[in-house]
Amino acid sequence: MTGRSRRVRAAVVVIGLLLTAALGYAFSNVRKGYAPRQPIPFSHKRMAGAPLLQANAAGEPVNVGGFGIPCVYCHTMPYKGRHSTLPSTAVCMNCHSTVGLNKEWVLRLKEYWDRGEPIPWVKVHDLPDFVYFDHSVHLTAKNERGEPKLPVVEEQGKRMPPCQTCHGKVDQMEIVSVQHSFNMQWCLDCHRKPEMRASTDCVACHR
Amino acid sequence: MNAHEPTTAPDEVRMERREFLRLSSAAAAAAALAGTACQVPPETAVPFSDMPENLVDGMGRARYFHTVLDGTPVLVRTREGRPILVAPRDQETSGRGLTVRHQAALMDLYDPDRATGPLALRRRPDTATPLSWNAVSVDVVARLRSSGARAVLLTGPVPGPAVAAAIAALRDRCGLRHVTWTPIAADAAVAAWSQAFGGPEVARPRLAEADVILGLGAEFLDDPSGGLDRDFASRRSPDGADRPDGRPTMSRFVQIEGRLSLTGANADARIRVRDSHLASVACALAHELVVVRGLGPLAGDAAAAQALAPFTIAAVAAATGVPGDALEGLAAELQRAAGRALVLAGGSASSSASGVALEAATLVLNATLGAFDAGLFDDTGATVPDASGVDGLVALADDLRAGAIEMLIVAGANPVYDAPGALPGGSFADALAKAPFIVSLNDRVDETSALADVLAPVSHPFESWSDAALPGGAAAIQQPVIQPLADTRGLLDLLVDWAAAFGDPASAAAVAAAVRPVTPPPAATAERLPSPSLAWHYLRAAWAVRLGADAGTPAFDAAWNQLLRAGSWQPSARDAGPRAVDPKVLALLGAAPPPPTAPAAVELQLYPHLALGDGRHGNNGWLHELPDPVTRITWGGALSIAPRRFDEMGLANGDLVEVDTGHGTLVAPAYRHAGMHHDQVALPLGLGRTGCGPIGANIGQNAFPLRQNANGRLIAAGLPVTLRRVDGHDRLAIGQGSEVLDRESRPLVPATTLTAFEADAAAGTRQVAGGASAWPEHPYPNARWAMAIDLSRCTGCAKCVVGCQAENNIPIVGRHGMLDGRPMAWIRIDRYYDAPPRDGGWDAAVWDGPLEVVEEPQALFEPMLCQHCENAPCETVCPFSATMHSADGLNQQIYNRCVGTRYCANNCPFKVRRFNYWEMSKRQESTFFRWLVPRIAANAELNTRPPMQLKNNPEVTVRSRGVMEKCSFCVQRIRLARAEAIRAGASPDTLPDGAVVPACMEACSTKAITFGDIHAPGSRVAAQASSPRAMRLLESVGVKPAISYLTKVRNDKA
Amino acid sequence: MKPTSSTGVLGDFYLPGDALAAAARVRAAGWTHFDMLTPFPVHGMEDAMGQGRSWIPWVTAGLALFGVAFAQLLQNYVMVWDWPMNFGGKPHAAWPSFVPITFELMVLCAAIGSAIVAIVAGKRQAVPPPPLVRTGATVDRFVLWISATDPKWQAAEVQAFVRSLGADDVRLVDAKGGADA
Amino acid sequence: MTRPDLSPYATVMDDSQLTGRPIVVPGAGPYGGDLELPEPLVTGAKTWADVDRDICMHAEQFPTRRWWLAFGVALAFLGLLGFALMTLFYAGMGILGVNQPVSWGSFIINFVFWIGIGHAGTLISAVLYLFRQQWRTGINRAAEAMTLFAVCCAGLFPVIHLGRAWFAYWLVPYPNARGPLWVNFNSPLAWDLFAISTYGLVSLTFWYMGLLPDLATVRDRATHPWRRRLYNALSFGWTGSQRAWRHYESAYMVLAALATPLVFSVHTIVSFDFATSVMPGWHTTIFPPYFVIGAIFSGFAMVITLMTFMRGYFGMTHYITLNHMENMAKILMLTGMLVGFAYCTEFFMAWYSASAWEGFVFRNRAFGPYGWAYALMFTCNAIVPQLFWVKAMRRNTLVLFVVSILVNVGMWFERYVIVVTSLHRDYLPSSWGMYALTFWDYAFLLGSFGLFFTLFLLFVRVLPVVAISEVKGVMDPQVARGVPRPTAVAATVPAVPAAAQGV
Repeated sequence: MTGRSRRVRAAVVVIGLLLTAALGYAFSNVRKGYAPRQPIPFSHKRMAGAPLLQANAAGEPVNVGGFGIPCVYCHTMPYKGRHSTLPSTAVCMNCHSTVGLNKEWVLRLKEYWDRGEPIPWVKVHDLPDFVYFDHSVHLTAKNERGEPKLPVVEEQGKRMPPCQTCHGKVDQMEIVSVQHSFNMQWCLDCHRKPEMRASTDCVACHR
Repeated sequence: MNAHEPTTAPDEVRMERREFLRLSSAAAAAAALAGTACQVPPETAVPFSDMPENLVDGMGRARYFHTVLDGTPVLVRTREGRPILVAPRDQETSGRGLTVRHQAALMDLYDPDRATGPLALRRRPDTATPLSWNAVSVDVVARLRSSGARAVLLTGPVPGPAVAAAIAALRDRCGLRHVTWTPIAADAAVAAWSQAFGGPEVARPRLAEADVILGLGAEFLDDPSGGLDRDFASRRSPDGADRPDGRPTMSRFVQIEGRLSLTGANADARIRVRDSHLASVACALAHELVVVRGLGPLAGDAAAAQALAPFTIAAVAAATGVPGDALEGLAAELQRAAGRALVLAGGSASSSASGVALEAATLVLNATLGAFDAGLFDDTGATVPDASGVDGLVALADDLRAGAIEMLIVAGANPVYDAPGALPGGSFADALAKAPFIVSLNDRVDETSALADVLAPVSHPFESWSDAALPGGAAAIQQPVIQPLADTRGLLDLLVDWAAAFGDPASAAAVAAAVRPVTPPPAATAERLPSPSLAWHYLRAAWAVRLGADAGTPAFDAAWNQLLRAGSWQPSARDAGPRAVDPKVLALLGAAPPPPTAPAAVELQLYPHLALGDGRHGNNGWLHELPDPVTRITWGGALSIAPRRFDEMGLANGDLVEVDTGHGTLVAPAYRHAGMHHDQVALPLGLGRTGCGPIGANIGQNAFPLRQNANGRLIAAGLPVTLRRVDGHDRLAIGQGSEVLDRESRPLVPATTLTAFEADAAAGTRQVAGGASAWPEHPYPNARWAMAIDLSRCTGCAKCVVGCQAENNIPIVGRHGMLDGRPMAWIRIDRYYDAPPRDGGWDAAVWDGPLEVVEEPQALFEPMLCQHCENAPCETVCPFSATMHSADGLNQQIYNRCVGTRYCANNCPFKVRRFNYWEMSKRQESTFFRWLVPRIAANAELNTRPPMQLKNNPEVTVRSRGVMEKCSFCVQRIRLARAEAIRAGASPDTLPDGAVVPACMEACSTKAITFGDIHAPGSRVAAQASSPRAMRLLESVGVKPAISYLTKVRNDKA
Repeated sequence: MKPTSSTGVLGDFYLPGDALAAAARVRAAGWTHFDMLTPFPVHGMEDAMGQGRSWIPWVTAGLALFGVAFAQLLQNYVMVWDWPMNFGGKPHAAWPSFVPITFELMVLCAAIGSAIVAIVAGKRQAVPPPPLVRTGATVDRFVLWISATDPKWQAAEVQAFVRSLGADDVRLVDAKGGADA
Repeated sequence: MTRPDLSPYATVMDDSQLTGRPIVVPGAGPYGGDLELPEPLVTGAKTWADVDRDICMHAEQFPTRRWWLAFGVALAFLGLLGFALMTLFYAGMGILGVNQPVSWGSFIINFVFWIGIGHAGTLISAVLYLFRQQWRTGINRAAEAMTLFAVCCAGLFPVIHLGRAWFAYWLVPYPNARGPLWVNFNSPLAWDLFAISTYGLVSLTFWYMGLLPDLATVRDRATHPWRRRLYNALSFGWTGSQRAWRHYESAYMVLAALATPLVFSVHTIVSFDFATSVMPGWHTTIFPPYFVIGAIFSGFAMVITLMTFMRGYFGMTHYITLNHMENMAKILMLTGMLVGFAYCTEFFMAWYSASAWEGFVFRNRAFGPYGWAYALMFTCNAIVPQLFWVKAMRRNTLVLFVVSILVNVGMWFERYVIVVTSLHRDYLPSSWGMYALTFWDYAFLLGSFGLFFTLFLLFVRVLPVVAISEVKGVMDPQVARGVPRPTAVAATVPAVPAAAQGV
């Protein structure tokens, strides 16, 4: 066997292994980084992000950051129900019936509202149908000391619900994307922590 | 974009747009990349445009509503506006109970074969064209106006006071004639009670108070709509552990009947007497008690002595073949229990020619035994049974033929299907053809609607407002639990709408209130649209009187809302004074015919199918697929023949036999029915529909035409028939393998007699012990779920089966699926006939139905579901780790991991695992394979047609093909209870007893099923599991089930 | 012609006994880079050629031990350490359940490994093999091969020596595979 | 010592002259008595070169019409299998006869049947090799090929009998993103995966090891350069070097020694599928030996079927002689009696255990609704092979052929009896039921035969069907030698020097 063919063979093997690894990675992390296009390019950064005042040309302070709307203003149910729920259009219209009517996307929102049509948002964090995830138990579960198992995030003096643990810093995202692999391994990484004392029974999620 | 908006966007917007485009293209690229890596297709999440205020808390949670269905108050669980379960109310005191038809009502609601809107049928359903409701109403009102008294409204039993009032208003205003037609009526009881007490009200027996119950063909367990099964079971407590007072109490129930009914199968003793002899036997007991033993108020009454004279025990015994000493013993037992004994009739046997005499003799017996004086009958629970005879229908047919009817409105009646075949002058269908104009208000193009000109489909009760009368003058509101799925209207809405057109003030007020615009109506709809809440306004006005407050006042609103939350309204208690039997009732005894002279004659009993009843819900797959608790036949019925006669005729189950009543014949598959009287055969009613839709069409035979019209009564029992074997075979889809169990060889059902039980509380639970385990046990530090099933309380009614089917999204497999041996039900009621072991041999097991066992069978019912064994054999053998034990003792089955080796099903000693042999939840489209494998299309028709999917419980995964499934102990309810505990800040591992109620336990009206955590404080299931009556099956195999069966104790103390 | 590793002399025998005797004499004559190509294994040949027993069984034993260890580690890791689950009430380390797979993996590793090692060992000899010429050794000849790499190599001398052993059709072959008699 | 007169060898030209008894050479014994020589394993006075030609011929010439005919029939059945597979994957398990109590049906029966068939090849190769049964050389190659193809057929069924066969790979314990969620090593099906794949791979290795020298033979006979290159690559450049033979023989012996317990383990583990369950009729310790002996039995029957076929179709009578057939008949009879003994033992144990469940199952087996299957099984497997007490029957190829077919019918029904009768009436009489094959069950059974014969016919077209080098080794060199010269050369070769010995 010549050295050249040896190298070719070695290259084939290495490429094969890499391909396998890449495929394996792709399959295991199909959800991570998923950032679908939405019917309205709602910016969480603008709406939920921290305010940032800057002077405009006229020297007036203008908020170029976000409006700091808390998550649960729109996603109302995480502490009470299984779903965190998407806001109905009416929630958007609380402000946007008067605000931002010079913006194209707000007008599109208003069109939906006027037609009485719901907005067909594309699910970003989309678990398979056979997974029964309950937001409320994750947010309200307490450890032996009576503290929430998922810690409250303290940021800029504000106590934020621990949404970030799974969803990442949505308030800094222009377009929401999936920050974690959201596969079973990732769920179990937390459930298996001794201090979580969470169930690793199959029926905890599958039934 | 509006014209006055700036056409050039400000910088900021353009920046945003550029940013967005950049990011969205990146996102698209990412999505495409992810797509190549098998990303599931994007799913949309559609929120409300404007969420209704009351749903803010309700997303993803079940909401419960009280309503009423077929005269029984029910609790309906809904999710996101869809009813997904029908359950009994917590403490049902209305004197009504659920039947399997209530449990299965979802399948009627989501029946894809209901009409989706008004149709112009013109008696040619194949060329039907849609109509608008406006056109229908205009047409009907115009015709009502012109026809006057020549218009007829033919209804089934009137469901409630509001509908009755609306019909009355219509009748009064336009002269409409109202005819009711009840296919299966309790006319004999009404006749006897009217004669005895001067009124048609039939008091409700207090089974819970009676120590001895004698059933004369009684069928109160076959039809539990009267709620008598609860009362009966409350007295089946040999150890008293489940009673508040803790005192053991066992009633004794003796049944005399010709066909082994579910009621008879639960009797402590049973005497076989053919239907036409029942009245004689009842009279013989009356003779013995009144004349011979001089008991009761009629003792010494000359008229009584004369009326009862022919019925000496000796004479009756000679004529009927019943052993005289058995009757004497029974009479003595009744005498001993006088004041504590009840005699019940009212079953199918009461529809025999001598049925009135039977009911009368029953009254005489009850009076003699002092049942009325002792308060064993409850007038606060009295009902007026539906008893409209056949006369109204006969007169209607005559008028139709005579051309005296211009317009016929049919609402909730289907006489073309269920009228007797031999009306004077021809069949009812022929008479209908003479009617110039027929409007059908039935919900589909059924047998009668097919002959109509217009079909104006009414909504399902779950879709419309109405009310219903309950026993004892109580009433309940029927409130809709879902918007109409199609363009249908409630019956009350229609009647009020039409009555308003004729100026009925109450109706007109309702219409006025309904059309008062709340919001401006859309301009596009020009026609007058009565609001769907028309009936609501009418009902509120009507109920304002009953609730004693003016409609529209806040007090009324509060009372009304309270009523909706409670579900029913109870009048102030009426005085239930003792009744005195009018001796005039003795005259009815004379109607008892002399015992037939030809002893070889065979007589036919037509009995309502246990699941399907009178066949109204003929397209309900759950009801068809429910095995009859006694015969275990699904998807059809059979001619029940006594075992000895069956063997003499050389038949096998399914061989075709022709029944000839003299004026009608019917060919049906034969069935070897244990416990039948030798000279009696029986056929179920309610089958053989042709117009109900493809699910139930042509399943079984329609036996209604065999009934005979005799003096206004429909005779459905004691019909003399001749049997003839004909060529052919029609396989019976029997949902059980062998039916005889020799408990000595196979100790699978704990059962004993009261005598033995009192001597030894563990009697009947003996089995071979298992060996020691090689392994240590797994610890269960927290909750450990378990179940106890009290076989003494279980009547085998099978409501748990349907409740489970609804809760757990279990598909229907159809007749072909049952014949293939692939049932899907997670819980089944095994019915065995108890057999003594055979002598000798190394295999003495008895299983093949020997005559000595099945002629006088002792039935045992055993609900069989996943036993959640501690050492589950199924778990060990699954290579994919798709089934294993949870930390709280559940045998988990994970569908998304299951690959379908079916090894677990093989290795399950209880055979409770169910495999999805077909795709049941999705339609498969390939034309070629649908042709090649016709069952693909058949299964799709049974399970996948919209809107059937709406019945699915979102808490339970819908299984795909190739996946094993089984009872999960309703793990979804356990997990919801745990989630509730976590939200409330409590520990999910220590739920209080009773926090979790699985669907079967919820459906069980006799409280035979107890479920809970055996580690919970005060756990009822732990107490039951440690009772000496408890038996865990197959101890010798060492599987250690989590389900304990409590001994069935048969009261043998005469 | 310059001897290369593929150069050597071939000589045919017609009976296994002759080949055995010839091999013994070649070895006795002090040749080391020689081989005998035979259509079937000749009993006693490794003795005649002075090769001794094959060491393959030791390889087999080692691979078998590896198989056992791998199977035990795999099963215990999966069932006991990584995610212990309760299957039918059995303990996590239900050792009888691990026996079949342990045995199978032992056989698998030992058998496949031994076969591969044997084939590779057969190919990688200290003695360079003859070039692929139609030696007849796969038909009915027992062919003696003396490689040019042998320290005693002298082409003409070798051929004479081989003829002296009674070999027929003695020929010199070179790297091109051509026979040069 | 003088060489015995071997002329009787030369007279044995074909089958009809074989007697199945030793050739007696009067007075040729070392002390003047009669010398009993075994009859030759190869008849027809073949030389080694003849062997090459006779055997390689089939792989070299254009296929005969008869081959095409057989291949066409086999392909048709293979097509049926493909069609049935498409239907199965589209429609689901429902097309088969499996149902509620009998959740395993024809697929598992076929699986056990084919695995059983697959036992004879490796058994012949390994066990008979270890026992120095030289007659194995005539049949071992085809028998091993049969093993492989039978294992292919067998391996197909457990996969397609899964409800969701596309997830079958989850059975492999590979690291994954589900936790990782592994497999359950308690399950006999997990053991099966390892047992069958090990058996398949080891059998393949064993077979391929045996093929190496023969592939070189085919290479050396090849005329086309590409064919030569192909077979050279396949034979890993085999030269026949003694230095390669040395390791080869050692490895072959090791493989035989490993394959022998493997053969026994595989069907033992397959029997665990049943024996570790709790079903009466399955849960029995007799199953491992019972299954193994049944497998050998059915495997030998299939070998007899195929060898009859090869003798008739491919004219292999000189290599697969009546003596071979008779030997196999003897094994068939022996294993048949052992199987019959197992059947009787089962009944004894059912009675002796005094377990009501067990007793019922066995009574039901023999006298219940599937009594016909039991009778068929017992007749074909335990009674029919008794014919072979008569030597004439053992040497009658027609009888052998018919009996071998009957035995395999009987062995298929043995698995039918085991799988179906135990399941259809188990503990709870309420869940008893019946089982019947559907059209699709038959399609898969016949289709698996199509797959088997397609593979086998392809095998006889491209590879030497008899182990050439091994056959050569058992032929008398004096008869088979390449050049018909007297042994003078050998005689003139001086004796081996003592110094070269004993090293």
